[in-house]
Amino acid sequence: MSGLLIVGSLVLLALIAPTLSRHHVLLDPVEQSARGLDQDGMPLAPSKQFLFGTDNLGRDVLSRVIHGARISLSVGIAAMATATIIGVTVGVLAGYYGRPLDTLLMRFTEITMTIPALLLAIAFAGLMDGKQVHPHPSWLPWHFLDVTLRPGLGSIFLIIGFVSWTGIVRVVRGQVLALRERDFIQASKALGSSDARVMLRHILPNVLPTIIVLAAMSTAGTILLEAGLSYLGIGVPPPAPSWGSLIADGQPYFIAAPHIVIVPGIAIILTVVGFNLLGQGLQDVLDPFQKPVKK
Amino acid sequence: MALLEIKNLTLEFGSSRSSMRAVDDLSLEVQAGETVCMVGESGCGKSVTALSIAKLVPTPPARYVSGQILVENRDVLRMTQAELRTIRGGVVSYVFQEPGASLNPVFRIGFQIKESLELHRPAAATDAEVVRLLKLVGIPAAEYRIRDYPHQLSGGMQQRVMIAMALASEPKLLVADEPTTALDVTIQAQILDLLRDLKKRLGMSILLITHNLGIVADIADRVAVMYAGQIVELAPAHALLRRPLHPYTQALMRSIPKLGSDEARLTTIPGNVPQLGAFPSGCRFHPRCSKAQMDCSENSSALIEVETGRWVRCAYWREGQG
Amino acid sequence: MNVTLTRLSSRLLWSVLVLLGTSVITFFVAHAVPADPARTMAGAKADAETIRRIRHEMHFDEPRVQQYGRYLWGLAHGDLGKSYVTNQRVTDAILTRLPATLALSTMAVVFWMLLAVPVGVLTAKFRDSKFDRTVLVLGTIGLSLPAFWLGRMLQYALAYRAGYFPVAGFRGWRHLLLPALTLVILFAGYYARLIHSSMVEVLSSDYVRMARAKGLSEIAVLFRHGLRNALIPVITVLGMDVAGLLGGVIFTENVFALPGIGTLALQSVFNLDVPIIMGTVLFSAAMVVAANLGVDFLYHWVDPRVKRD
Amino acid sequence: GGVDSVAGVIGMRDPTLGGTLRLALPTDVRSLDPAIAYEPESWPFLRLLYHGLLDYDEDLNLVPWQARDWNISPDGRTYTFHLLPGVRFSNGREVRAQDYCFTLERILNPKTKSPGDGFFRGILGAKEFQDGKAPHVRGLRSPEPDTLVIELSTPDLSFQYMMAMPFAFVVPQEVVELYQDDFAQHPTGTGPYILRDWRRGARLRFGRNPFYSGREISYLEAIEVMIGGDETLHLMMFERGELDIACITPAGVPIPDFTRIMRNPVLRKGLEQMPHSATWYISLNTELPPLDNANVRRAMNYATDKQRLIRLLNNRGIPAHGVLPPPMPGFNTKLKGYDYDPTKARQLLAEAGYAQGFKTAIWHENDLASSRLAAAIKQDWSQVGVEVELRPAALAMYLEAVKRRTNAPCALGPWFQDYPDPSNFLNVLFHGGRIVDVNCNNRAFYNNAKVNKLLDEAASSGDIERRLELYRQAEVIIVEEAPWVFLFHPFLYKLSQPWLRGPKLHPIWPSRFERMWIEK
Amino acid sequence: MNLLEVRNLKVYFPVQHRLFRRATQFVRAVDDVSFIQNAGETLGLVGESGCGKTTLGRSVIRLVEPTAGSVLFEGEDISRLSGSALRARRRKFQMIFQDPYGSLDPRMTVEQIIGEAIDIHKLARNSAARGKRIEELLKDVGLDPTHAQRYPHEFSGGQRQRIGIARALAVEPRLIVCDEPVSALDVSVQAQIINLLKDLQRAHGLTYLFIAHDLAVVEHISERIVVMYLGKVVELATAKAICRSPRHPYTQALISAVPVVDPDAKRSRIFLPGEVPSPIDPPSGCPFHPRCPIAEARCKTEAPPLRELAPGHRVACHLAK
Ligand SMILES: Nc1ncnc2c1ncn2[C@@H]1O[C@H](COP(=O)(O)OP(=O)(O)OP(=O)(O)O)[C@@H](O)[C@H]1O
Ligand SMILES: Nc1ncnc2c1ncn2[C@@H]1O[C@H](COP(=O)(O)OP(=O)(O)OP(=O)(O)O)[C@@H](O)[C@H]1O
Ligand SMILES: [Mg+2]
Ligand SMILES: [Mg+2]
Repeated sequence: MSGLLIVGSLVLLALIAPTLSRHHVLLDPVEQSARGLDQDGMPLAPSKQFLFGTDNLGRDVLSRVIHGARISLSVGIAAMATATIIGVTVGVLAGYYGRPLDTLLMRFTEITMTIPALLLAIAFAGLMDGKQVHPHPSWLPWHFLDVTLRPGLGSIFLIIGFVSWTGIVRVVRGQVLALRERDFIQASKALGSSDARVMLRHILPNVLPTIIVLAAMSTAGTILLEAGLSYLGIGVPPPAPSWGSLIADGQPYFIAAPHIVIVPGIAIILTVVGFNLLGQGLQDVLDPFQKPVKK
Repeated sequence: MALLEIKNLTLEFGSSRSSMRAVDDLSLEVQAGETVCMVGESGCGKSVTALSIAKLVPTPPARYVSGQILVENRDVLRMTQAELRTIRGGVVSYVFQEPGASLNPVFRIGFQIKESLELHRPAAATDAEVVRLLKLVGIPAAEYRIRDYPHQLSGGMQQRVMIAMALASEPKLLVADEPTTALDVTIQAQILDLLRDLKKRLGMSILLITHNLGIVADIADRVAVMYAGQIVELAPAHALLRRPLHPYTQALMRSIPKLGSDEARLTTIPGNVPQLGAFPSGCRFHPRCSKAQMDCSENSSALIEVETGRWVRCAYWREGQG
Repeated sequence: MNVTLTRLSSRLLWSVLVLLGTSVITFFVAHAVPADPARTMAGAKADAETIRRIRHEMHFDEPRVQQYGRYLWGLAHGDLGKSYVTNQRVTDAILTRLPATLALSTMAVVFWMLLAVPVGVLTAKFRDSKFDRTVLVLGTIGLSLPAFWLGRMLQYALAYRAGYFPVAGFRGWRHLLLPALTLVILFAGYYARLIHSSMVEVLSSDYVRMARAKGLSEIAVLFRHGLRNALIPVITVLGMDVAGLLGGVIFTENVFALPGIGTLALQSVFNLDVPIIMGTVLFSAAMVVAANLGVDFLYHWVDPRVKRD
Repeated sequence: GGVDSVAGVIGMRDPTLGGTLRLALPTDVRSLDPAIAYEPESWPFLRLLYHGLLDYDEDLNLVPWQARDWNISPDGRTYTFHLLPGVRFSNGREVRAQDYCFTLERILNPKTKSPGDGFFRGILGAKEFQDGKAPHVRGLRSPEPDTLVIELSTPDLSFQYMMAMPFAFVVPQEVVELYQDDFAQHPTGTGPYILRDWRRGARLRFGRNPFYSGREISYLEAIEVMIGGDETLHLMMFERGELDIACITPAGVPIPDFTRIMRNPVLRKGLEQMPHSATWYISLNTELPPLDNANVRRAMNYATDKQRLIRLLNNRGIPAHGVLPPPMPGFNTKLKGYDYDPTKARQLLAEAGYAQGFKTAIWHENDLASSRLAAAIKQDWSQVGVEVELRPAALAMYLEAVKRRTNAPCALGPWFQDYPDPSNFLNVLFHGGRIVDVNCNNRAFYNNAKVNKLLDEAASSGDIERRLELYRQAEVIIVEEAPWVFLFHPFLYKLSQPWLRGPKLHPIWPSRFERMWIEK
Repeated sequence: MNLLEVRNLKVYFPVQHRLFRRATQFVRAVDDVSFIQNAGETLGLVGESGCGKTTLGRSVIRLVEPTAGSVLFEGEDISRLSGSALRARRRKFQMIFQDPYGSLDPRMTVEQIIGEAIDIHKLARNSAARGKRIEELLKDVGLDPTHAQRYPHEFSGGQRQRIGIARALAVEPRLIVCDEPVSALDVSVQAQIINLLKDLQRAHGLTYLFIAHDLAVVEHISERIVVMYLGKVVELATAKAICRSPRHPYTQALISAVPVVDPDAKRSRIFLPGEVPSPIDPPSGCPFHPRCPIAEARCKTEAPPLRELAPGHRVACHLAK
């Protein structure tokens, strides 16, 4: 399980990053050090002092990449969670109830699939602009429920989650369709189980391995998507060092100072490979159990 | 000289460290023109043995540990890929249990039969020959059927196509692995009739695998009863069904309900079929055997010829015999 | 035949509904963005008076629903409108961008399938061998690469530094090689994997055993009897991916400055050029819908079982 | 005159005819219709296709172009132009003064949706025409076929500059009416080139105009523009010899590669530089506390290390002490502005009652330069206790946010001149009378009665020197009141291949492709 | 008293789903089937593959919605019930499935599987009672109660079928539909399960609707047998009558085709030409006529009614005597 190893150590690194900075093992990821730029305002190449060099504002690339793990991983995982929750709910309902709900939900999924993440991201970023949302009837004085929408991490993972769930639906629905016909579901119905019980006690546990695998894989996808959005300038707002925004900031420099782009790029690849391997590993671990034993 | 001679075949699955012996020291002969049946419960190694004849068991995961499989006196297990291809289809043809799964769904049946012809009788690879074969196995309107895809045929028809395909290469030995298990009784009867008829007309040998003793009674010349990777009894069919000698064969025959009989209760064999790799020591049947003696758990008995042509793997076969 | 026709018409009807739904959501999402298309038209420096006049001219001061109705009316007459920014007809805008995207997608798909098919089949045949594991790792890395990053790296190393390829632009097929290579690296491993797992299943099927039992050579067994069946599940994924590519290869086109649908879509979003946004989204939605239909028909062709039911 | 301009050309040998100029643009030009195109990127291409009555010489003086001569009435309200004879459109028809009337009226016509109508609203009767109350603009007349008379509603000396803007480039009525909305696809003008091929979003090709009859000779056979890709990409193509000019944006060379090019002797030879008529600033919304307090605004100015900002841009600019950029007439060398002095800033904040600092947000466009500057400013301000939230946004949303009243506290950005007159900065950006609730160019929402009065007076003054003096006075007050953080004036750059020759950089017309040639 | 009465039951499955139109083609899986079953009786159900046995069995216990007709259970028409009323009734009728591998949730322990039945109908007062009941049930079906925490895949096929039986028994049903409960099992295990089912019937007074394609098995366990062909009942009589003196030509062919172990038995097989026709487009008249060795002209047009030829012996054939 090399995937687990990679992901585990990355998570660990992300968790201890602030501590490392506090103890000056790492530099401050947002400090624009005056020594971090040369006379002409150019970033420094890797050296003893700055192991991976500095970025265009004279910030230590190593610290930014390690601190970036916090953001990229949390965006990736939070978005994955959002996507998984929506995807699994829709997939299970569509698969279990079949037509006509299935048709309705699947068309809705198709529609969502065709709306570009980019547009949603931009629209969300705009909508998140300090608007107050009152998720309660206006005649109830429940102001503790009020949320002020702010651009930032929250909206990013919502967006990414919202565009990523469609892939999950297809797989989950397919599995549920197959499961629905299995005799143990019929048996449970014959015993008098309600639909909710069948879905929660039988369907869900049986698609769980698939969900876990999908979740690992889609975390990889969401991390890439965050990087992509940041690359296009609509990701995590600065100066928070997400990997995508590191590449975005650095990519004009990739002739002059390629290390700014290469280092976070490798971090992304490592993480995504990690999650993909984790997914594949999980598939191998969870799958044999899932397959009905050959007759 | 036997057409097929399996000598002390031993086959294992899994790595050499955690090996599971699926076939253990199995010897069997099939003479030209003879029908031999292999019976036994699920997982006892029938299919693996049958597939070994043309070395069709994938290695890995399987490993041939020892033994020889002589087809026309040549050892299949030592053949090159090219030599094997002449045996496969050329000498030994197969008919498998599930005709629906054994026909390639994306090719027309005519093409699939012709493919066989091209490999083994290139001169005869014509539509006319395909039609002849289909007619031979009793498919009506064969001229039109050759353009059908497998899914357009019913199970019984598919099985006939499989048989036609197997016959296309004019094999000397037809290996039929549970060819009727997936079919209805009425269709099953048709297929068995067909096999018997073909054997008579074409003079080939048949190795038929089944767990239905009724089929054995119907078609077999000789029977091999398998239990847990071993042959426990080998005898002419008539004799065996009349007077089974091995306790397992006896129990098996008793546990089958017979049409029109008045038994209130079936006799059962206690316990379960042992899992592959978890065979009991000594005689593999002893935990379930009603006649087991103290030493059955220690001494594995050999297959002994108790009468001419009758072999039994039980030291106490004589007990309880009338 | 009749059945196919009714099926087709019902599919088309659904497709139209999907496109309609897409258009509603896109329209309102695009308009939810807090920015004024009139200013996009007027430019950064125009004064309030100019913008007010443009708003009025363009009916931006009408209620949203009415604007959507106007859009639909045009749509029903085959008029997708004109770009707010360039005043180009949306249809023309898409059609002029299509060749680049089409050429790139075709080239990439052909190359990656040419690579993935043999690799997938052979890894399935030699499962768990060193070769198989290497391919798995390489494929995983391939699909883990951020497209824009990979594109930039290839561009830097192979075009800018080594000069093997033109750096960017679209003046001939040579300009497509590097972008196509980017896509091939991203996709080939994934497809090899897909074909691998589908092939593994096929190889354990009874009809492959039957093909071997007939005495067919291993090549014939793998590629004639195995591959065609193994490709059946791959078709769906491929269909969706091709649709996705045709809908715009945003990052790759962007990196290599290819004038394709992706760059058009990207720019339209940044410019809030609603007609083009709508156009490109509807186009890619149409691609998805068409791919679904195409996959259906391809299924029929590859898998005769589908024909009956 | 046109012939003079050749004197401004760098080059030792005689210009050679022929050759293709290869350029690249990040995004397609919006339009090739002079009434519509209002981006610095499309203007050089408009110049290829169209010409107008007036042009600038190398010293930013207005000179007749396709006019024989021109004069302004003493009251500064009536402009009279006499056209050069024999000037033809690319469809072969000769230009008449009536064409200019049509051209200007077209801009004012709401149907045209020209973003430049604001520049011409000063023409007599423009408002009535725009409101649909008059069929024609009263102030536009052509008493003779070669005479154009423009009457303004109030005296305005700066109107001459409008006539030099591309909006006023002449277009033929019959072609416009033929193609209407699609005129941009069929540009027809009096410039030396015609549009050969325009694959939107992909490429743009210009060829020679057979009917061109202007005074300047153009040498290039064709101009080919690749569309797409960013500056870095274009630089790479340039270095591989795929382009003749690296980037035709004012920045000329992407920031990250500037140093590298400066350090490379070969590339450096092709680099030209000159001060740009532009100012980078942060507008401080004077209607939002605590920025309504002038001391706070001054403190923000003191807290900003402009030198460092310039260094972040590879020293490609000079610090701004006021609003107007150096090439601008009326530039005040005596302005001191605000030097970097965080102590003073802290002190001023304390005086204003913000010793603990405060929270604010800076909106900026999410391009490289802005992001870099914003990040640096955020750090600077945090030194004096001001905590900044950065709000990067795509252009459309950035504009929406910063041009809306009481919305964005601070906004970072540049202002480029449209024409070399202080009114283009001061009136547009600081006149309290121009404050509107949305789409307000006065982003500081700065409203000072005294300044307003000075600006009004200057605008309608018919005397050049007096105008400039009034503008100077206004600027002094503005700097004192600090509705902006004055950042810096950038430089213009152009990086071209050694074989490319042509006129020097120009603050208003940085690229004049029609006068370039390729030396073989 | 009869426990179950099936009246004119029809189950049609739509073949083609069309968008806004009602489906036009149907698989007539069960087509106008009626029979009565007494409490404590085992009714066998045989017929060729695809003739609608499973569908009939499932629609009797409302796992499949009947298209028409009614199912009276203890005199109450359960085909009209829905929602919680139906769910409450469900404990009275249960099912044992053919595939012992697929009918147990692979992610539940034996205790959870059997416990679910108890929980749904709240049949145990507390967890101790629940545990005790599970233990009891496991013992009843001949399993080791200490295996309660194991997962299905840890058991052999026969043992799994026992778990399925225990689950069905947990709710103390009166009727159990056994859908080919032994077809997937080894010959030797088959006998164990059949004996178990018989023992349980005796102990709990159960009623079985026993579906199988092995006539010998059905004959062994049933009192009466229903023979189906293409969704229709063609013969209904006591097990003895069906096996010794079948009257319908199809039943006769079926009996003759059963392979007999006795090598000396004389064979007189009735050969049935052709294949089972599609239930989508069943032949007109008597559905069996295309394969029937004795068919006459009227068989092609006239559907034969189910006639009572002898007391309790009903046959749907014009020519049967
Ligand atoms: N590819 C394989 N890998 C591992 N074990 C296998 C494989 N193929 C067969 N076996 C095992 O070998 C043993 C013999 O299998 P075989 O298929 O010969 O049984 P069989 O007698 O034909 O049973 P059935 O009646 O179910 O067909 C079984 O226990 C089976 O689990
Ligand atoms: N859910 C369904 N949708 C459509 N058709 C169905 C469905 N279930 C069963 N059928 C069809 O109804 C017919 C009867 O099926 P059923 O499973 O009841 O037969 P059976 O007698 O149980 O067959 P077998 O012996 O193979 O189990 C078949 O043609 C089958 O294809
Ligand atoms: Mg087998
Ligand atoms: Mg069934």
